Amino acid sequence: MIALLKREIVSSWRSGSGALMGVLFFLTVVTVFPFAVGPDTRLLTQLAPAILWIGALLASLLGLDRLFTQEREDGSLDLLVMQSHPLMLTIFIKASAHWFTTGLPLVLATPLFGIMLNLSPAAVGVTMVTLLAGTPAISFIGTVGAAVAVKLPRGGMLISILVLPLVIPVLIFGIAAIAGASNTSQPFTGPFLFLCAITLFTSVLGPLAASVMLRHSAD
Amino acid sequence: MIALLKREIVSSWRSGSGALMGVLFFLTVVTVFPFAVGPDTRLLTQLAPAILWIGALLASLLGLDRLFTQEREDGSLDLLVMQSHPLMLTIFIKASAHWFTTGLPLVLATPLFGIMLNLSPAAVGVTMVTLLAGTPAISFIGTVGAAVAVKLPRGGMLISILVLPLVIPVLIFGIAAIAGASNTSQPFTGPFLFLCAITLFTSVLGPLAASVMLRHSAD
Amino acid sequence: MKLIVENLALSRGGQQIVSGISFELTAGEALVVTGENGSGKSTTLRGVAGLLPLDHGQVCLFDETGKQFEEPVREYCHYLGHKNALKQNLTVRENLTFWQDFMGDTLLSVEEALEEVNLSHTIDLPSNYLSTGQKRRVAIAKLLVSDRPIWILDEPTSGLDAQSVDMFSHHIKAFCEDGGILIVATHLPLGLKDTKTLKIGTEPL
Amino acid sequence: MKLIVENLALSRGGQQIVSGISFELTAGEALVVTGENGSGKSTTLRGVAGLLPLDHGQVCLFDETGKQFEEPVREYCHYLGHKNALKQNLTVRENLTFWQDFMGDTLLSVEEALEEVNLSHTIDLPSNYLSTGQKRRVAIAKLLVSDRPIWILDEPTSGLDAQSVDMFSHHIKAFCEDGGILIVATHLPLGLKDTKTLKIGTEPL
Amino acid sequence: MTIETATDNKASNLWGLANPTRFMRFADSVIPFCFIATVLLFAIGLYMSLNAPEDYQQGATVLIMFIHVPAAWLAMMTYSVMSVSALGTIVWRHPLADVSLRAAAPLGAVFTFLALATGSLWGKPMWGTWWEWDARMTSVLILFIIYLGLIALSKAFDEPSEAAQPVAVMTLTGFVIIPIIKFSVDWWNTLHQPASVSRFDRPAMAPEFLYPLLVMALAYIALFFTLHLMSMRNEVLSRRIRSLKMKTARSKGIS
Ligand code: HEM
Ligand SMILES: Nc1ncnc2c1ncn2[C@@H]1O[C@H](COP(=O)(O)OP(=O)(O)OP(=O)(O)O)[C@@H](O)[C@H]1O
Ligand SMILES: Nc1ncnc2c1ncn2[C@@H]1O[C@H](COP(=O)(O)OP(=O)(O)OP(=O)(O)O)[C@@H](O)[C@H]1O
Ligand SMILES: [Mg+2]
Ligand SMILES: [Mg+2]
Repeated sequence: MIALLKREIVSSWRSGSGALMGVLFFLTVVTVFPFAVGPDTRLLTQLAPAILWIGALLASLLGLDRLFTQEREDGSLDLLVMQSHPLMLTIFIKASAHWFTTGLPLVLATPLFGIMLNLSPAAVGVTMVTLLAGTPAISFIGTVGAAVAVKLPRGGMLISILVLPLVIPVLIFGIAAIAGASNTSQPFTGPFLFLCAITLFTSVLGPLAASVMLRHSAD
Repeated sequence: MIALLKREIVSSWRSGSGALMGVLFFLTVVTVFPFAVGPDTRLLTQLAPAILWIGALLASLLGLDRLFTQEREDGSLDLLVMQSHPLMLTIFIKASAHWFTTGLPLVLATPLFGIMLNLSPAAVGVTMVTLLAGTPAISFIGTVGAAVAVKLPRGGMLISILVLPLVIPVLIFGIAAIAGASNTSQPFTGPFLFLCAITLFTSVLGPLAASVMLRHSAD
Repeated sequence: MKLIVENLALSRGGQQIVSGISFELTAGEALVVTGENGSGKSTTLRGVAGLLPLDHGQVCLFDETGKQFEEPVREYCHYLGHKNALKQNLTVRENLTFWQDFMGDTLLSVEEALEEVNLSHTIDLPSNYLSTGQKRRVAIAKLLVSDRPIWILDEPTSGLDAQSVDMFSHHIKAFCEDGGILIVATHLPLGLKDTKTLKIGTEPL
Repeated sequence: MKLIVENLALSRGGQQIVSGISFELTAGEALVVTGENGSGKSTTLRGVAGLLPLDHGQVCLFDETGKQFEEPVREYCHYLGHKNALKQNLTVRENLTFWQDFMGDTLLSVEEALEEVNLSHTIDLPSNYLSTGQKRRVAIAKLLVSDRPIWILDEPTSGLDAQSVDMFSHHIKAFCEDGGILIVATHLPLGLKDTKTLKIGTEPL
Repeated sequence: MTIETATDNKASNLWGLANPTRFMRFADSVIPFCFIATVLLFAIGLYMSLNAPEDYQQGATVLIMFIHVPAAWLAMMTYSVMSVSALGTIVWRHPLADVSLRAAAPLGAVFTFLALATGSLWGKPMWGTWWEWDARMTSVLILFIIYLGLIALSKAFDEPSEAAQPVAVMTLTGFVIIPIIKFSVDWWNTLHQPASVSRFDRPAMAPEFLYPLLVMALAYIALFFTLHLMSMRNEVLSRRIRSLKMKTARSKGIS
């Protein structure tokens, strides 16, 4: 299983999407926003949570559909499915690897963005924690979509219909949590706990659903 | 060439890589911003154009990585390159197809989202026009990124990093044009014409650069 | 060890492709599956390998004492399909090491396995640098790095040159002599003696 | 019509794979390229098809009167590589029609071409429903839908069953008799009489 | 077709266009002088800047200018050098052009980072924030991103000769950023200082600041060329080693 994790990360790192690449990617995305909303730092600070979460979503959507279709096209999927390892676990690992290259970099880079969007150190802390708790959910939900795309090669539509609506709540709670932490008028713990709940929940259900899809999809 | 356009659109429609994914991502972006901005609807309305443009910009990045990589993997790229059609034209068509399946749906969806962000009909109109004029440029610039990363199986992030900085001018003038239309203090035609100019310009340079790239990349 | 397949029926895309397939293989026996293009060889092999749902029929594996293994048969199989299951952007070594670790039951070391298919000199090349036949040979090396009692091979020799074909048939002979169970679909003679053969009916579609 | 290739040298990934390759083919002649896996057959073919930059040497095409065509040679070629160039999610008909329209110079209609490779029954199946050999046969049909004086084929028969191979060799014979120029890399005899052969040296890598 | 001929041809074709051996000799002979020049210029430049009078409004922080401004200029100059090399790669397929492009990219990234860092250090006392989304800062940040993107792209290919074309194409398309940086301050009116030295009419900066600045700029340029030549030399060497490795791999393949 470690082998799988290693292979996933090395492979995606080779073709230019490692952790460092992730940080660079988010830097780019963040830089784009001021051009749209204007250089008003106060406003940007207020939008920061939305910016970061949208970046996270975009990052994991890019190449999400390749998560399993690529395995299928080069024939690896058959072998992954045949082994004695529980398929759920295999998928969980793949999802985690996906998160390592898409979600984790954002978490690590948050302090940097804290400076650029001048968040208070406290806010940076909270944002990091919230992203850490929330972004894995995106990857886990994503695997379901990716699995569907394999099962129905020509029903790729479903990937988006399935993933995005499920993801929206994650984003909403994530943003709410950060906002709550930054201004006292809104609650923090509520949304945050919700976020953790969603992540734990999806970390099981996502791989489960995906494994059901994949078990006999390979054809 | 019509044949190519048809094939591209049908194929990406079947595999749903483009249209829906883009629109739903767009929707997500629009949905989550209010939660960051908070209840203040005036601010939201004021931000609306920015939000829509950002959404469009990021949505167009989805599926860029597959533009040429897939052709290469199934062997079509060789044949596309060998024909007597000028390669530039072939790429131009592919770029247009990409726009039809990612950019155009966003433009068409704008009114809907305009309502969500309670924009005035006039504002919606202007936004649509600027998007219509601007988004093709994103696809054209995108092809360069896609061509450059044609050999990288999971180049999604890398392509975005390379492409985003280049499309920022599009964003700037798009936003400027909208601002110009809404308040009389700033000009509209100036930025708008710039926008059209950029699109025309890139519609030639993008495919040109990409063709230089693809001519011998096939190996 | 004994593999029993009882009137298997399989469908692809909602259409039944093959039906009534039955055979028995004991340790050391080989089954050659032949038939026209589109007759259903790959389908059958995938069915046996547990990669397709069975319409009806069953695939069971018994040990010497005649009691059935409780794990699904697929866990005892090596499956080599039309695709080579190599990641383009990893080196040959990385690919093989991964499959060895992931499949477990190490048999030969990666270096030895590559030596067997005489490709040791390509060990550190990215696998998309290899030619078609070289890729195929790496995929064959994959069979040697970890130990499985059953090999299910789908046109293993496609793209191989003459001497690699000899090399390969030497390997499968050795495998059968060590009491392995071999199921191979092919259009070309593999130089195996006394094998069972399964001829799949004419193209249904 | 006459194809002249003069001491071609080609490299892959910065390494020179083949060099000093020269041959001449006049209308109706066929060249069979043989060699071990990894010797450089595909590389050579891609070089002739204009899909790889030439390190040195040249590839020129002359008409009957001996004057050289000004368009690059690749525009006169059909190239059939290891991959079939079929879009998974389009039907066979859609795929072939596309290539016919895109390549121009219509020869046979899509239906006739499929009839030739006797796959007419699959015409409306999505092409990922086809078996390996069927896919390959569709790729062969692709050669028939539009007219090119030069065919460059890389292991065209891989995955084909015996009778499809006959079918195919019948087609290439017919093509040569109509004055076509054929270059084919293969590991298996194709039943062509009096062909030139190019044996590419031992595996460099 | 034997391997010997193959390798001979290889030697002749891969480096046929340029003669790197001659380049290496050239580099070896020039680098020491560049090095000495760099040291001298920096000595003079730093001396002059330290003795420059304190600015009436900026106080001692004005010293940062002598580091910041040349760094910013070099950031742009380096990209221009890269773009020229890119042309060399695309038009003439000149191997050395690619080598110089690859060698320059990291240097450019470093200079840009220096401009950003010193800039924001300077911004704190001047404007009270580390970072402002002011036109020039942002455009330089984008330049930085482009540099990193190019480096990442060239690293993504496992064979340097395959990376050449893509990186070159991308470099050229990225060139649009340079004019944007240059004129950003004039297009959007922002916090940042408009050009007061590099203007098309005569400079509008007091000579006691101007001269040390110019000397520092020269020092930076000398530094750039020293480092560029050195890393080009390394690049050539590493490529030779690589193809030697490959060759031995092949010969093993034969035996
Ligand atoms: C991270 C922030 C900053 C960046 C990226 C930046 C970037 C640049 C660039 C690119 C130039 C070259 C301009 C040209 O050649 O026309 C420049 C020049 C200059 N910068 Fe900055 N700068 C930053 C912050 C500052 C700050 C805070 C100050 C001081 C208030 C400052 C003062 C200057 C001055 C005086 C020049 C010389 C202008 C000239 O004479 O051309 N910069 N900066
Ligand atoms: N993924 C699929 N979906 C639907 N039908 C399929 C699929 N794959 C194959 N088929 C159909 O099943 C039949 C058998 O396919 P199969 O691949 O088993 O043939 P095969 O004997 O392996 O042929 P070949 O010798 O070409 O490999 C074919 O007629 C094909 O049309
Ligand atoms: N994309 C590539 N990059 C680098 N080297 C390559 C690439 N493709 C092939 N090679 C090398 O070039 C040599 C020749 O490859 P080629 O595909 O031409 O062999 P081939 O004769 O077609 O072999 P096969 O019979 O297996 O098809 C091989 O040694 C291989 O390592
Ligand atoms: Mg088959
Ligand atoms: Mg080949």
